[in-house]
Amino acid sequence: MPFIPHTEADLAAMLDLLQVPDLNALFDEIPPELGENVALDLPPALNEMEISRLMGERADADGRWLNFIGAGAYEHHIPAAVWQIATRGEFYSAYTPYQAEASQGTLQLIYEYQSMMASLTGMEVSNASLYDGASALAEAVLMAVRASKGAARVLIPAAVAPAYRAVVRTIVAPQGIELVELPYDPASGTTPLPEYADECAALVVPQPNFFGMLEDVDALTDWAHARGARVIALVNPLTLGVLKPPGQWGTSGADIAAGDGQPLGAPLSAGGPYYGLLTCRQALVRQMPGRLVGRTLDADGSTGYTLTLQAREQHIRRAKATSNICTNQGLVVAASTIYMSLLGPGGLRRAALASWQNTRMLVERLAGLPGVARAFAGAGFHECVLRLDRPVAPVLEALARQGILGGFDLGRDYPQLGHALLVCATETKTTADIGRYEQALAGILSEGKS
Amino acid sequence: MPFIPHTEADLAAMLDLLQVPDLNALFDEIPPELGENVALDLPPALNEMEISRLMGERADADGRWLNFIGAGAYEHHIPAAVWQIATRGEFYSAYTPYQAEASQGTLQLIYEYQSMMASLTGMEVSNASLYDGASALAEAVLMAVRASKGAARVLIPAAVAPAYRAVVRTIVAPQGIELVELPYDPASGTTPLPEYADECAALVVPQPNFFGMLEDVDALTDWAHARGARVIALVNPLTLGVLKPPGQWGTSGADIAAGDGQPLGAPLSAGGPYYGLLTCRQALVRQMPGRLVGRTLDADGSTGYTLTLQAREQHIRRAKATSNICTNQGLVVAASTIYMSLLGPGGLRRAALASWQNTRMLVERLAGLPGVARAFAGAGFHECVLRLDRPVAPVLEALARQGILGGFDLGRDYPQLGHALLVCATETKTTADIGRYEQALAGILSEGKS
Amino acid sequence: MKLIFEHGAPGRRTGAQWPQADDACTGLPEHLLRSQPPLLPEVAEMDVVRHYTRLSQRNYSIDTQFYPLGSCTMKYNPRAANSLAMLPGFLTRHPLAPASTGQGYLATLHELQLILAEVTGMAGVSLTPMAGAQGEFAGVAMIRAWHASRGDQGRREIIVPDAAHGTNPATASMCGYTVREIPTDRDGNVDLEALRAVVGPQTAGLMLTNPSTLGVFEQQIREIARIVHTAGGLLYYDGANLNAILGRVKPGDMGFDVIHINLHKTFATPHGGGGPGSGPVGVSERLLPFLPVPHVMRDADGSYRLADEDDFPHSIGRLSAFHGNAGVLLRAYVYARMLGAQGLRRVAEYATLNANYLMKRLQDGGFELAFPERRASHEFIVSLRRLKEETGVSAMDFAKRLLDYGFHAPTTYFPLLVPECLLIEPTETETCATLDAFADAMIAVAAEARDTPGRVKAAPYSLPVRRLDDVKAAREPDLAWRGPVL
Amino acid sequence: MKLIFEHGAPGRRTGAQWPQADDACTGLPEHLLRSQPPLLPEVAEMDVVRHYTRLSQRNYSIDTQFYPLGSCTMKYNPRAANSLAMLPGFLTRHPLAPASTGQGYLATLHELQLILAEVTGMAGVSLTPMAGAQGEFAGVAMIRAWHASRGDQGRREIIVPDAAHGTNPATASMCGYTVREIPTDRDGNVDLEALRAVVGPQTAGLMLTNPSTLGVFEQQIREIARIVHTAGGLLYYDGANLNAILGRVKPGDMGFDVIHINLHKTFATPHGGGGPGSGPVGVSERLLPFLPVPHVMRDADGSYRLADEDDFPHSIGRLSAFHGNAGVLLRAYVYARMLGAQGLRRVAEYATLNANYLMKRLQDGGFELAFPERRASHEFIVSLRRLKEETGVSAMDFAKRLLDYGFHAPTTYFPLLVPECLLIEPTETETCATLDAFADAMIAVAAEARDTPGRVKAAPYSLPVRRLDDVKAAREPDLAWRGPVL
Ligand SMILES: Cc1ncc(COP(=O)(O)O)c(C=O)c1O
Ligand SMILES: Cc1ncc(COP(=O)(O)O)c(C=O)c1O
Repeated sequence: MPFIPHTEADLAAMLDLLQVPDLNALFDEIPPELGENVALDLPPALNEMEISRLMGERADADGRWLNFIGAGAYEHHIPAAVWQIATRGEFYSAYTPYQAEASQGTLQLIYEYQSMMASLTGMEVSNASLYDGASALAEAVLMAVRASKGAARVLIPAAVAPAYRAVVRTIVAPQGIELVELPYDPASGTTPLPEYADECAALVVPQPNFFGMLEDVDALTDWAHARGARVIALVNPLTLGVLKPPGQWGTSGADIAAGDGQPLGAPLSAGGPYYGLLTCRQALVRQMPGRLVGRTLDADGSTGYTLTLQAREQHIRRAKATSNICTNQGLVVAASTIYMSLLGPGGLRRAALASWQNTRMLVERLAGLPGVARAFAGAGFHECVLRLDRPVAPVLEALARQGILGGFDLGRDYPQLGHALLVCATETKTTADIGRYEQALAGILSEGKS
Repeated sequence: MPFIPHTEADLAAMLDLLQVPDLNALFDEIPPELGENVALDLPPALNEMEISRLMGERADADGRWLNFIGAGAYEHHIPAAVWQIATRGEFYSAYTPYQAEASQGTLQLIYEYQSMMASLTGMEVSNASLYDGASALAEAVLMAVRASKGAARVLIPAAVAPAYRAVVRTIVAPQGIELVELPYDPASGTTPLPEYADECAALVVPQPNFFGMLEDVDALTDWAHARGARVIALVNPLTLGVLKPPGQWGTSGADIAAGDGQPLGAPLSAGGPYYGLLTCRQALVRQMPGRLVGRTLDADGSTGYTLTLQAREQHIRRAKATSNICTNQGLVVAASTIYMSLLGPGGLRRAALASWQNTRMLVERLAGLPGVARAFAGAGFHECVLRLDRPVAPVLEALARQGILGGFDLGRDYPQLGHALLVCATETKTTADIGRYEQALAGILSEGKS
Repeated sequence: MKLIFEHGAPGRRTGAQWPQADDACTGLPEHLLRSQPPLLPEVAEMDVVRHYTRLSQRNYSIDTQFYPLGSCTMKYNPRAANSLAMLPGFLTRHPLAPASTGQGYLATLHELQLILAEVTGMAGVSLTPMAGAQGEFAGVAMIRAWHASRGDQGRREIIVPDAAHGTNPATASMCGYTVREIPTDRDGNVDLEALRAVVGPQTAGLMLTNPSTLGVFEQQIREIARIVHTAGGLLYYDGANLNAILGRVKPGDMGFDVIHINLHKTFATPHGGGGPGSGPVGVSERLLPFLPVPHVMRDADGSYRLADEDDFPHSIGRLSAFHGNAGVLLRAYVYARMLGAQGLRRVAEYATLNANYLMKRLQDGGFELAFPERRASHEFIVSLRRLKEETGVSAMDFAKRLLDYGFHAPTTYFPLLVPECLLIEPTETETCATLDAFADAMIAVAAEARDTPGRVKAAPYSLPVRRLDDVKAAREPDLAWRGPVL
Repeated sequence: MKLIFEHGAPGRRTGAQWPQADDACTGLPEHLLRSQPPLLPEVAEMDVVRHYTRLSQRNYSIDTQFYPLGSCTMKYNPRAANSLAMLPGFLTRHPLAPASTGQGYLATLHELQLILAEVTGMAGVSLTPMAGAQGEFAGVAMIRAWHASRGDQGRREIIVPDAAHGTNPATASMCGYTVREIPTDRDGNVDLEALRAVVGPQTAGLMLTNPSTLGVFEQQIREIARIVHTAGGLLYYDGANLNAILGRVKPGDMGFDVIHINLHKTFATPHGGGGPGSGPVGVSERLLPFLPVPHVMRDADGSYRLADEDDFPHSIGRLSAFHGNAGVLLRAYVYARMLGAQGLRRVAEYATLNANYLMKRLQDGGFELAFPERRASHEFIVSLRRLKEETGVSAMDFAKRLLDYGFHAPTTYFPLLVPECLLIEPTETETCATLDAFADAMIAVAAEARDTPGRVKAAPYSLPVRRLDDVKAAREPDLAWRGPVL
């Protein structure tokens, strides 16, 4: 019996103590019409060897690709130590640290995470994670609206990732919050100061934005604050090794920062598990969703760590909680904390710069090909929109036949951009990789011509 | 500086305490003619990301194969828990447990290993491992000769793996020990009772032998004992889930058992690290090479474990030690102990039986093809010699082109066997895998004909 | 223990981890750059390995201790699931890579959808919710969308029993509903009269778990379903307690319209010290169009792809940037396949056996059960109300003292309606010997509470820290290290 | 802690690990079968995971503690080396698979051979020895083979300094030689007079490590080489101390003919609680034909293969069934490549810096150095002779008490010629702060020894067990569990 330790003798002794004849008797409170004819029609059970072979074959079949897609999930090098330590049984198989004294490992780690993330974003408080970047942005919107006395309306640029906007819509719609989309400037690919006069609770400011372009975060922040709106920064935390942290945007800094922690140690893994980062100013801490760990003292006066300010959470406040979130993305946070510790400020800066430099090289090389041009002028980070002289999908397919994932086709989400392709090169790409892409693309484009 | 934690400030402070100007000064006792012009001509350093890519590409390039080679290294399923736990830092990065109180984890584990291996082989004492099966056999030979008052001569069947015989030769030759090769019976592939009258210290008895055939261990053991020679059993420990343990061979049991622990949890890994198992009767314990862990009490009367009987070893006895071995194969033993615990007596029996049954199926199917026949009659275990109607090498090459490693070519080591091929199918092979081999071979053999 | 930051020194670095890059930012606008480095640790690789290895040893976990935390299903997490989910082919897959490059992965997810639908008796499943609470959100949002699709706009209430998990009312609120709480009767069942009294044309639905968080099976479930359905509401199943009924009853058969499942409980994916989880939602036929996207579709040619809003225009939409916690889903699939139909049914049987056995042992040992007349499902409740009155030792004190005995404590103070309660869930993966040892420890602590209550109240003694000051933590929140005190 | 066996019960099993097989043995001769199952544990998977996870926590290790064990080079083992050596492509490779299917693997080994040859200044390297001692065996066997090849049969002695590691004399014996021990002079150098006295036509060679195990560099090494070579002997280098001179001196330049290297020391592969290690041997030009097989050859077409006796008919032969501890070699390669020339040289520099710094700190703290006038190499010796005389506290007591301070103890009672010695090797991967903390602990224990010697003599107190009774262990050997006592 996989994973069930009972022997025949155990079973007999246990039934005996319970004075029941068999296991069925333990289910005698279930109405017979519900329990009697249940059968599960499932594929046959496999032992570990068999499932290993099956999964190994499936994983192999999916192959290895030279990947230039970013668009919200980034291929970075993850030091080997990260997951070797994060998957240690004591982290992997522990529950949420409700019994603090028996969970100091997880708790101190989260406290360290909160410290790192707060400093990285330049804010005072970080929670212990939310599900992912998109849902973290949604929670940030809810938080800003709760904190605001005025209109339940939030401005969100079209230069925020479409999937993020979709998630925000799903999550905030039932509470009647209005989302106003702000256009981007077709020349620069960035968000101009809004021409919007009505009251609103918050403005979302992405940095870099979905096109990889750098927004004028200072001006946008000051614009919003001048109108009594809060500023929600949406950031890629890896870029904060180089870019100005939200806490320092404009005159007084953003109020809330959200983003996806994936670039900091989580593998691409087909989209998850990643984690949502959420930080804010001290003043907003009671509006914060999710768990918080605090440092305190024990009965002997020694330092220890514990979950705190739980009165915001569903298990205490129930219908009035700041969010329904309970389980978060703890293990990924553990990995990410180890990642940040390994890279340190200098390594993180290097990872960001290398990604930026590689993307610059990629864009220079590709945009040098006939039929390819940059879509936007101005400064970007490690993604960039290219405009092709023909539909993107067939080009991507042709690249895939050469083992290259050439980028993300923007056609569906931004039809007005024409044949637009979002490309990304992180520090994992070598000059040779970029050359390979360039050559493949050159070949495809010239073929199409003849 | 990879793996060196010193900052500039650390360096300065440390040099300051030492009152030297620089690091070079610390090497001022080295004669200048030796130290001054040293330069290392090495390939450029790679960071972790770069070496990961390089190694990943090399590992991938070597590909995946459907493997039917055994011949001393066997592809068995290794439960995922085995190496996840064995590579925990506390096992992985500890030294030999010289400070017993700080090494109870490793020590108790070895004690458990010794208990398991002793019982599996039916002997009273197991050491904590030697390097591999071949060198363990060599140590067993040395041990038997040391324990014997008579001739430094040992009988070793030709049905022992050629590589094992070669290693024994290398290791025992400098001590002037004579190895006498015993022939195998060309019909049965097993070792007949020796027609050998001279005094000798020991007889090696392989079970199963290199051809996968089952020797008549009882008769061989009694024959040797009747002549005052000791019996060294050479076993595949996995088969001992089913086969009679050496301790019960013949009237009084073998005296020493050796073998390779690889089948019990070590991956093929291109040949190592595996480990050599060595067990013996109580009476021979002081001749035993390698480490031994004993159970004892601590100052409070609690149970604990410690290295013991070290007076046999090189660090105490120096030139008079039972062997020069120091470092052994500890981590593989840890993995193996976890493996044996996971399988238990029942699982080990099943693994052995499944391997045997699969090999039987393979042999039936292949020997059913025209041009293929079994080389030997009689009972075998999970390897078998087939005789082909043509040279083996080109057939193996043709199989490899179809992704199949078809077995081990015996031509070089046993030319007298003709076109002989040693095949093996463990529990990892499915009926479909065996069918794939059969079809491929059928195709190759019929092609060759036309 | 020191913080990781405190192991650092300015300029210390992990040479092998620094990518090669030009350190200059020429080309980036100066005013958008960081002026001060973030406060990350400056340590060497070994410091990191040593620090977090040692930290990990300061945890209780399933891999080291019995962890009978009620409502959490702390069972063994098969190690194979971890290694198989972390095969390079899965880990390196970009979520936006074309479906054609991920047929192995998508086939796995599709099969998991079918397995979960079969196990729950539902018509369709979406794997995208990233935890139980997000599954609940998806479920209640679908209830809302269904009513809206019928033009039925007046339904503004969700009914929730008082024993419900906090995420249930919190979710209802997030979905814009008013929560109506209804009481539990003496036997742990829903108070039908109370239900009848609150149900009506304003009722959008009822959220329930069965067996309830009180550890007993709600026998009138069909009647409850009838009442809610008759009033036009839908029935939501909180799947946290599926471990109790796997293969023995299907929520679909009980009349539920929507269900979420916590894979990180019933399907043995690890809790990871707080996540990640996964909370797939299943629905009956009529709610299929509203399922969150994406989910995996098998096309006529046998190929798999992710279906989105284009395929399901009535979907409640997306819940995550990509497609949920893929790595958790792979682990659950491995688990489900290793058990098969018979194995899954055994889970419920032995989880129930273990709970009833431990309950009986504790009852015999003098503990007061919350529902002594009922069978335990996979969990049960002990109330220390009497002990507290007699000795002053609270459920919290009791829990802390158990830690000294090498056991993680049961869930305390949940469900809220049972005073001084311990909610105990042993799961099917523990041996009878472990249950006996735990029962003995419980009995020993109870004796201590009578003999030396002060000793219990000041517990624990043998953990890395003594009892922590929660009040101080909340009153003077210290939520981040802000650099060395100079 | 219980033994794993004691968690078991007859008939308990790990369902997921049992291969499908017919349980009958029809077809196998009855008299060759086992009549009773072996005494292996009958436990569930979780029991195994829990037991060994908890056992692991009862170890000190590099990943958890400072481990200044002299002559052992306990430095950080990069985690990347572990994951890269365990890539499926390497793990699943059968050792007898054709070379054409393993060019990636063989190229790696070939490069490692070149790296080691370059670092040691030798002409060729074989990677096959499975630990240092086997490397020694190979080396001495080659010395023997070389003399034999010249018809020089009378050389029956190997000279070994008294400070040598036990494997040196043991190896010489295994190779059929008589061992001649020579003393060390007051400064830790070989006593040249004594050497001259024993050297002669019967001398096959001298085994030496430089820096010696006394932690000092043998300055007269060229003279020693001259003496031995002139007498017709060869010079063997025990590479255990290579960490001290990597990139700063090459043994080949010192005049050594043969060398073994402990990859599990200098090249940071893990010790694994006692192995596996790897002890490649390097030789000068004239010994090339004798190298053990197999080693990796690069053919003219650029392809790699394993060379064997056919290529090297004068080889001393095989030392392992296949080609040594391949997985360890991969780890060493990863390490060497991550460091490069500059990084390897830094290893020696900072290992030496750390040793000298710690030596000075201890000297300043009142400890008696074995060689106060000498530079430390990567390690150094403190003698507690005086402390023992004054307080009765022995080096062993001292070591045990250090464990209570959270440090692994230095090597005790080796080299044998320094009374009550502690051989201390901090390695380059430890911070100055750790060295300071260790020095403070040493000083504190010394103070304790003076103030409360009884407390030190009964240490340790805070480990999983108190001081163990070694005498009982040896007098009444209990080497295996033999089943439950009925
Ligand atoms: C009964 C019940 N419902 C819902 C949840 C919420 O699940 P999650 O924590 O995955 O969001 C839990 C988990 O604690 C639970 O026990
Ligand atoms: C100086 C010296 N020589 C030789 C050896 C033997 O190496 P191994 O343990 O790998 O056999 C050691 C290791 O302990 C050593 O320190």
